[in-house]
Amino acid sequence: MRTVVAVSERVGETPSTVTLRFPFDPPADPGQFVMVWVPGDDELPMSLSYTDGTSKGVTVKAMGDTSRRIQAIREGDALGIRGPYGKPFDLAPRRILVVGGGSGAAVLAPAAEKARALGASVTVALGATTRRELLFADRFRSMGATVAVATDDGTEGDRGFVTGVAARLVGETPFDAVWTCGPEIMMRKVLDAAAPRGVPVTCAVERHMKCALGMCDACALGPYHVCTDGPVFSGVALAGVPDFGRYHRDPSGRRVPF
Amino acid sequence: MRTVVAVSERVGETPSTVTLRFPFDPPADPGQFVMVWVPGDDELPMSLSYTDGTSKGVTVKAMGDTSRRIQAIREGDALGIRGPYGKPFDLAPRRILVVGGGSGAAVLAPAAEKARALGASVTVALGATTRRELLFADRFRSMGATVAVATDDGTEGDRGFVTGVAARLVGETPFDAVWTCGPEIMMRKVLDAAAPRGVPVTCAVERHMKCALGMCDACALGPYHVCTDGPVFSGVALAGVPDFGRYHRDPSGRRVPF
Amino acid sequence: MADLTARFAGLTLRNPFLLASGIWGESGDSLAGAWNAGAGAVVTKSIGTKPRPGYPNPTVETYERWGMLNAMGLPNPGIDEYPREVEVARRAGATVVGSVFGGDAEEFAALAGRLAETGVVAIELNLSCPHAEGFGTEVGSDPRDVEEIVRAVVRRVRLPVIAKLTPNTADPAALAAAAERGGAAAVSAINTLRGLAVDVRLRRPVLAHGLGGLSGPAIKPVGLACVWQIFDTVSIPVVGIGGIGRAEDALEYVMAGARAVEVGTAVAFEGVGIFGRLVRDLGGLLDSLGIARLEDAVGLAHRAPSGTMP
Amino acid sequence: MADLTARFAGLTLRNPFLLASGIWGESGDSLAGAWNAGAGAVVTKSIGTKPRPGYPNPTVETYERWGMLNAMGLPNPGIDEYPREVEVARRAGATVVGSVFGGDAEEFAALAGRLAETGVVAIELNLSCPHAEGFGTEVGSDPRDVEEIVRAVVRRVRLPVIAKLTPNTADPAALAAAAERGGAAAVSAINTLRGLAVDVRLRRPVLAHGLGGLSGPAIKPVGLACVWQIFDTVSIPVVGIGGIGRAEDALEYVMAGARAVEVGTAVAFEGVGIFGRLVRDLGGLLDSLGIARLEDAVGLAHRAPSGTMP
Ligand SMILES: Cc1cc2nc3c(=O)[nH]c(=O)nc-3n(C[C@H](O)[C@H](O)[C@H](O)COP(=O)(O)OP(=O)(O)OC[C@H]3O[C@@H](n4cnc5c(N)ncnc54)[C@H](O)[C@@H]3O)c2cc1C
Ligand SMILES: Cc1cc2nc3c(=O)[nH]c(=O)nc-3n(C[C@H](O)[C@H](O)[C@H](O)COP(=O)(O)OP(=O)(O)OC[C@H]3O[C@@H](n4cnc5c(N)ncnc54)[C@H](O)[C@@H]3O)c2cc1C
Ligand SMILES: Cc1cc2nc3c(=O)[nH]c(=O)nc-3n(C[C@H](O)[C@H](O)[C@H](O)COP(=O)(O)O)c2cc1C
Ligand SMILES: Cc1cc2nc3c(=O)[nH]c(=O)nc-3n(C[C@H](O)[C@H](O)[C@H](O)COP(=O)(O)O)c2cc1C
Ligand code: FES
Ligand code: FES
Repeated sequence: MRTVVAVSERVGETPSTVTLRFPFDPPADPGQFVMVWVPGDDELPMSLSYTDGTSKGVTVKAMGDTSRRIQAIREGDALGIRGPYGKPFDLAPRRILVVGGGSGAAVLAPAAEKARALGASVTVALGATTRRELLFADRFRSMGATVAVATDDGTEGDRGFVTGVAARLVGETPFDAVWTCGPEIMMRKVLDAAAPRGVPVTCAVERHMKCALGMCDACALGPYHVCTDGPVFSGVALAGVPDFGRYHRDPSGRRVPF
Repeated sequence: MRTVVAVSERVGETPSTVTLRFPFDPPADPGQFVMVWVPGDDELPMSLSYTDGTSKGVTVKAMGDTSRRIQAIREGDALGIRGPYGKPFDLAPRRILVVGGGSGAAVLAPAAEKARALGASVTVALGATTRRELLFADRFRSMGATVAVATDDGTEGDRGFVTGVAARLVGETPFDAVWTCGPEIMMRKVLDAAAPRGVPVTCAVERHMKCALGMCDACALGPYHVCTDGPVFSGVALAGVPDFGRYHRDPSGRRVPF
Repeated sequence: MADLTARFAGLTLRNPFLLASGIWGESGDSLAGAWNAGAGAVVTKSIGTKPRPGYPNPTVETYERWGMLNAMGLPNPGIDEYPREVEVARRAGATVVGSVFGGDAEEFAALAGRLAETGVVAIELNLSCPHAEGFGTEVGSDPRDVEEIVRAVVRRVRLPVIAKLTPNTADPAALAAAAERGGAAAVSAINTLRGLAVDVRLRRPVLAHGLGGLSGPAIKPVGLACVWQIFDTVSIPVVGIGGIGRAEDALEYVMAGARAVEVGTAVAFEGVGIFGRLVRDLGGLLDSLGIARLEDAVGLAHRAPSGTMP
Repeated sequence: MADLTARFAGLTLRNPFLLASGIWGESGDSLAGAWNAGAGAVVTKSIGTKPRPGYPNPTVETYERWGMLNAMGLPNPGIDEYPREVEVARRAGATVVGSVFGGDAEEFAALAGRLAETGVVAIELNLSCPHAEGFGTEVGSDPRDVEEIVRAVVRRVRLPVIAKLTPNTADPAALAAAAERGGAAAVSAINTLRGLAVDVRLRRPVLAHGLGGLSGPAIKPVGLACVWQIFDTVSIPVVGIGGIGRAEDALEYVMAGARAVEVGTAVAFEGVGIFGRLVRDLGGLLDSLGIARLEDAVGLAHRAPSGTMP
């Protein structure tokens, strides 16, 4: 089901990230994504950063042409939206470590919010290039999560990668689950850090997407299609996929190393 | 919805008439019809002579090629059935005169049965060429209706047309409704007889049918389509249709006098 | 409310919704009924030289609400009888477009000439029925035939001639271009798509004729593609047909290039009241989109800028 | 249970349900997945000479459960990369049919030659994509081109060659006859129907490419008609494609003349588990009809007696 929506609210989250809110009725769960059509441009998969009620939202980081163009969208502008698609997070765990890098916090924030509302305790390891690019740090804090930060330039929290913070937290505190979204190499590292402790990891994976219907094979990842079998995968499933963290496929279907 | 059924029962009603029963789930009301496809042959509109439950039935008089062929159908043979189509009888009236000629009793019997079950009193004027061709006389009697008969050859009841019997009954007894089905010229006469008494008449009309969906115009009768606006019409509606009782249309759509 | 007037081929219609040929068009009363229900004009059943009973039943198969297959076989009372029906429709005030089918240019021209005398406002040529031997697509698939037939009819009648084209072709725009060369005032597209249904229990085709024509929502994308390609190729106006049952469908056709549309199968699915609803809904839709006149929307999708917000 | 073995063009498949080209066929793991789910064979994505990213998104539009429009634009990793994927599928035990597309006979032959070395059991020629400039229908609409391309490929490879035909034509049987003359071991039909969708709010075509191809239940009647006409015309076997999602659909195709079928869009609507279900359901359906071997049903609807009870 494709609908055309008018953007109801535009919020600059960080210098390179904006949230667009829009009226969209279909129910959605954290972890699911929509295909966002920027008319005249492209259509991209975007996780719902706001999943509740009829005012949904996506949070977009400027990367290439289209995501940059999305930055320029104003309130009232029209977008095509179809979805929601994909498998959501399992919200059962009680003690959750959330590890987000880059725009990864976009999908993790609503999941953490819902888990908190269900009574879970949430610890967040949040990474960004620099302090001002930390996404949803305040949103995580205001839901009552403990937030630990790493920035590449050390402007806030640890200097370096968020994977270091995550490894430390997993060592210190007992968790029932680790949820992570970000660059795939980062997620692979989180997997590796959590595995020896026996903490189950859940990853929200990104792949090039076209149909989002489990048909065109663009998002193939080993035996899975990220659009329908994911984007939220258990670390166990991904451990059996040699390409995870190593290769993705370009729009022609060629395997390309990360 | 078209389904293929196996004929479960074949009952010879009169020398020229058989009833075929078959399993058919869709609910139906007396007055409605189905399209009966005799594979390899033709598909004809047939009123449901049994409308209740899952075992429906049609009662077919040998006329031309296809209806003759239907006579030869055996139990177990396959038929295509689609429907039910059309508007049913209004079962509200309390004192009903039923006037049936030829195969007309096929649609009148289930309607009378239902009306009886709802507490109406039913009088039947039944006509046929000869005694043995009287259709459903016993069925009418066993539902508790009063049955008056006319045969062309006088082998039972009045000699002559059933319209004479009907005119007499309308004159003698107060009725809330007259229901009639049979040759159109007969129905026109019934209309004319009942009109001066102010008794509302309902006619079940036959026209050449193809789509049964109110599309192809084969069954056009003035401003109506018999397949969707009928086959059950109020006499008031038909009184405004000059063609009723005078012209029908052949399969090419030409107007042909009766 | 937005102005829904449809102007093309010298005609001015009160709204863009025409009753499609072959639906409700065999009798004058039915044509009048569709007109009274709100159609912008009504197209007659395709009329031939002689009365034709059409094929035996079964003549239709339906697919839920998204499609219908038919092989009526061009039943019609023939040109000697049919003027009476047009007369009935015209007395009711209907704007009537006459449809004809023939086996060659001369037959088309003769039929058009006869029908032109009945007061119809235009002649639509059925060059596109997919299941009648010797007619329809058999004479409407080759651009040369289309051009010749259209030319013969244009020479014979003073009325605007609309060539109704088939989608059963590699290149619908080439057929439209041929119609334009022949002098057509407009083209209409599409007729039905050649189709078949088999009953696996009875082990035979469902339709008595075997092959039939697919209509209804299922063919809307195909009709839109034809109109899109034709609009890009010819300069005569296009009438869009195929799967129209909602105001949005009609506006899709208009934005793809159509100046009016015809409605067929949806009349069976919804009843003739659909015309009134379509008119109301299209008015409301245009209002909500800020489009003052339907005409302003013609071909709009061809002019969509890329890389900018609408 | 009834014997579902499909034999044609020298192949023997465990069941008649092939994964259609372009669905799940870009990666070897996905081909293996469809095989493991129960497909009788899997057809690769159509492979070209060079890597192609395909068209920008949006590339698909869906119509409830009855149709889908796509303009992927033949994305594929190119013939240099793709053998790796076939290898992955073959290691999983899959019976793989290789699909190729090219701009002329020589390109088709070269691609087929390369793909033939990977262990595929047959080569399907995509002569029928309706929305790729210079490929597909543009080279597959003229019987002479079809014959020439097929002949060139047949000369180059020892494998059975299957010509996949377009429904966007006046005469599908003529294309099949051309393929037969060129030496094809079989034909498959149909590819998608040319289609378009317009978004009336955004005033533009939905697909980035504009025109696309319609697939799914909506096109089943059209596919059946093509198979029916082809079966009447050629003596090489036919593989039926288009809108198959239920065992009944497949049996319709078989009775219309197909020896096997391909399943595409239904995989998106139901998931790959559809293959297992189709196999079970078809077995049950044949049993209930008293048909012992699927092969016995091939073309049955052409032999239906008229005027008798079945
Ligand atoms: C399930 C899922 C959820 C996502 N959620 C978010 C989110 O919440 N916020 C966010 O900012 N980004 C998200 N992305 C990434 C987003 O879809 C784009 O990849 C990113 O915005 C860059 O697009 P671009 O066209 O600007 O970049 P380009 O210059 O086109 O390319 C930059 C990168 O983006 C990738 N890309 C381009 N098109 C697509 C596509 N159709 N599908 C996937 N990747 C593509 C390219 O492969 C390349 O690696 C998500 C991706 C997926 C698969
Ligand atoms: C709503 C409706 C209900 C009917 N119910 C019954 C019924 O319960 N029992 C019964 O015996 N008959 C019924 N008929 C009549 C029946 O459909 C046939 O007309 C009749 O059986 C003769 O068909 P034939 O093909 O044998 O005759 P033919 O030799 O083909 O023709 C004899 C007559 O039947 C008419 N006829 C043929 N085909 C059709 C058709 N497709 N639609 C309508 N008339 C046709 C011809 O116009 C002709 O007047 C009904 C008709 C209609 C319209
Ligand atoms: C039952 C039926 C009969 C038709 N008869 C004709 C006809 O006589 N002449 C003609 O040009 N088109 C005929 N058509 C085609 C329609 O006019 C129209 O082109 C086609 O059905 C597509 O439109 P739709 O999807 O709105 O039905 C017929 C269609 C149907 C369904
Ligand atoms: C997303 C998509 C991609 C396709 N890609 C190809 C292709 O690369 N080569 C090809 O021959 N057919 C391709 N097709 C056509 C299908 O193989 C099939 O012929 C068509 O979709 C009809 O079958 P269906 O209704 O079962 O989908 C594609 C179809 C779809 C929907
Ligand atoms: S995006 Fe097409 S299969 Fe996932
Ligand atoms: S039978 Fe076709 S309109 Fe009534």
